[in-house]
Amino acid sequence: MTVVFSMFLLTLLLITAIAVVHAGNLFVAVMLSGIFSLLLALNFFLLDAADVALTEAAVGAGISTVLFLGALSLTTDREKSPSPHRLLSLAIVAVTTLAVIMGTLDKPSFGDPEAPVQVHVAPWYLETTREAIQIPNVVTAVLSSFRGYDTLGEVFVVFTAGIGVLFLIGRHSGTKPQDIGPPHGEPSGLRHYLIPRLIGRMLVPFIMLFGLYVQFHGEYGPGGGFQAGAIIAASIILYALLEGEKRALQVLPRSVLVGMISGGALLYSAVGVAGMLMGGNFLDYSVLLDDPVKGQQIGIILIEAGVGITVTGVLLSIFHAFAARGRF
Amino acid sequence: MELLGLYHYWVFAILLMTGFYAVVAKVNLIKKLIGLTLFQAAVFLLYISVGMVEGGDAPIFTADNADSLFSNPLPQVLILTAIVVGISTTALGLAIVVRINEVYGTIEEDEIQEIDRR
Amino acid sequence: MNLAYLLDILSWILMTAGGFFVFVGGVGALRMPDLYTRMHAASVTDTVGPMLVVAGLLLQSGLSLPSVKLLGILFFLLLTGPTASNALASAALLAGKNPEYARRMDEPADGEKAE
Amino acid sequence: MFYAVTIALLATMALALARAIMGPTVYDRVLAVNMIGTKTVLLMSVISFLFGRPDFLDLALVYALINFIGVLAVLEFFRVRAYDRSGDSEADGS
Repeated sequence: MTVVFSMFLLTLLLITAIAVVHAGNLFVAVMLSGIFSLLLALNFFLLDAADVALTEAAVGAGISTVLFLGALSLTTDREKSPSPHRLLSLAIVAVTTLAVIMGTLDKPSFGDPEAPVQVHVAPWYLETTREAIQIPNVVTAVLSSFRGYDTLGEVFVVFTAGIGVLFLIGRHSGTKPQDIGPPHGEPSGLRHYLIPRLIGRMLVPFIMLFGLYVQFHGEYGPGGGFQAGAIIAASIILYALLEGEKRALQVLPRSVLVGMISGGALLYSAVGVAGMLMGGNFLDYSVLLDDPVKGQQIGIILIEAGVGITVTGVLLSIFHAFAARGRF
Repeated sequence: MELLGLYHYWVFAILLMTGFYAVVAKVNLIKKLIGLTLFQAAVFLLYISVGMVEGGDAPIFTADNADSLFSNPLPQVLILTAIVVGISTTALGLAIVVRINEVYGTIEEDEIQEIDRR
Repeated sequence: MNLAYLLDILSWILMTAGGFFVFVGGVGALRMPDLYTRMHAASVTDTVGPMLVVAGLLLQSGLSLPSVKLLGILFFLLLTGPTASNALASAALLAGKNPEYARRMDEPADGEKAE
Repeated sequence: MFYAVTIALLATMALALARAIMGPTVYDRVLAVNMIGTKTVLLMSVISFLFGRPDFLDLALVYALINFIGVLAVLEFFRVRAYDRSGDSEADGS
């Protein structure tokens, strides 16, 4: 029965995707991709990937809509010219789709426990997590211990993207600072909307608390640094939407954000180097404490904290970069 | 039912190519970026579908699922990080689009090329 | 005929009723003639639906951490759903969309929407 | 019996999706997004009981908490655009 639900949701997902591409108005496309993200998270959830669904929820529900709308308010929401080579592209895409579908015919059937992917490293990860790390969430264990190098790389990609956005639109060249901000002395933010503002202000501490819960409960349930970073950033973005971007900058100034971006990545690397200094390999946490299992656990907590700090810093810096450009 | 076992992969294929169509055929830069996120989402879906085991459990141990079958944790790890990386790189793309709009005054690809040719 | 059995039946009744209200709201949101009437129909799925469904789930979970989370979910849904509707209605009204079917109703209903 | 609720929720999502695609105004689409958000929260709660893993309620809780941000962002977007274009700035889909 679950498979039928899953197929139904996938069909909805397809319809949404086609509607997104077909929509003539960019605002409509952004709204529909919000729906797309919700359906995608539900699909992940049905496919046993609770951690991934949580990440998609944390990123897709708040942050990506806010970023796209911020970009739209800085550019335009109308798509002018129709595509010039529509039929040609459509033909190419149709042929390629058929080719990809042809390719899938050779794949092992969906959910087959004997498929080649399932028999290679996954059983080893499950077994070793139980013995050597002893935390319930295997995804967190693989993320931060077995594949620590990989995650370090991802953190640096996020770091680089954040720095790139700051370089591109972080400083407002051309316009003077006093030109930024709402016209006619209108305070920014949704101050005039009393009800949303009151309710939103009530929500901010809860979201932040929940973000911290996700951060530190990541070893036991779905969660971890990536999700927590996105949720905490979402709480501050909510505050910025309600009270204006400047008030949010007073809470967390740009200098602190830049410190967070680099500090988290540094914390992660420092844990790796500490392992080296204490006689192990880079990112080998077993040597951090006398008991190797405890060492692994403390290492995971530390690097998850580093990931969380960097992700929060990057997402907030990106938001502020877009917000400071316009009057968003 | 035998053929329907591949439905997830077909959805992946169509989704992938929907995103691809938006990237190649649409002229608007933001629309291209939205197409790119669709493309990304299709890849995410493929990985998670591949890692799913029929009748398996999410790979989080609890007191009472010690000897049940688990889905593959590895694709989940890869995709989990890829989602956050994806939003960061999309933001980078949007930042480039915003800069292009400031310099050229348009975000339509053909108009930008028109201005460049002058 | 023990208590657990009764609770189970009650829980199914509540959840099915919740599902019914949600579905009715969905049909209304599709079939109603203009934005404000559609919003009216959709609000059923934001309030009564979650209340009944979550109440049914609460009877399933009993006294445990999940039931605390369920109560949290219900609390936040009831808090944000109507607020979002209010924000949306006020945005639509500010943009100059007047309720087409308002004149047939009493005046206070119209005033409420402008809030 | 969780199935009955799940089917009702999925059907409602399909209806809301139809509303989102049909429009006709942008506000209808925002309304539909909001509806699907609520349905997602409920569906995740029900499915986590269906799977017998009530600890996955965290996911539903995240959506219950931060779906609101999207609507507020839309409101802010409309407000900003109302300043930019003094005339009738109502964008229309299709």
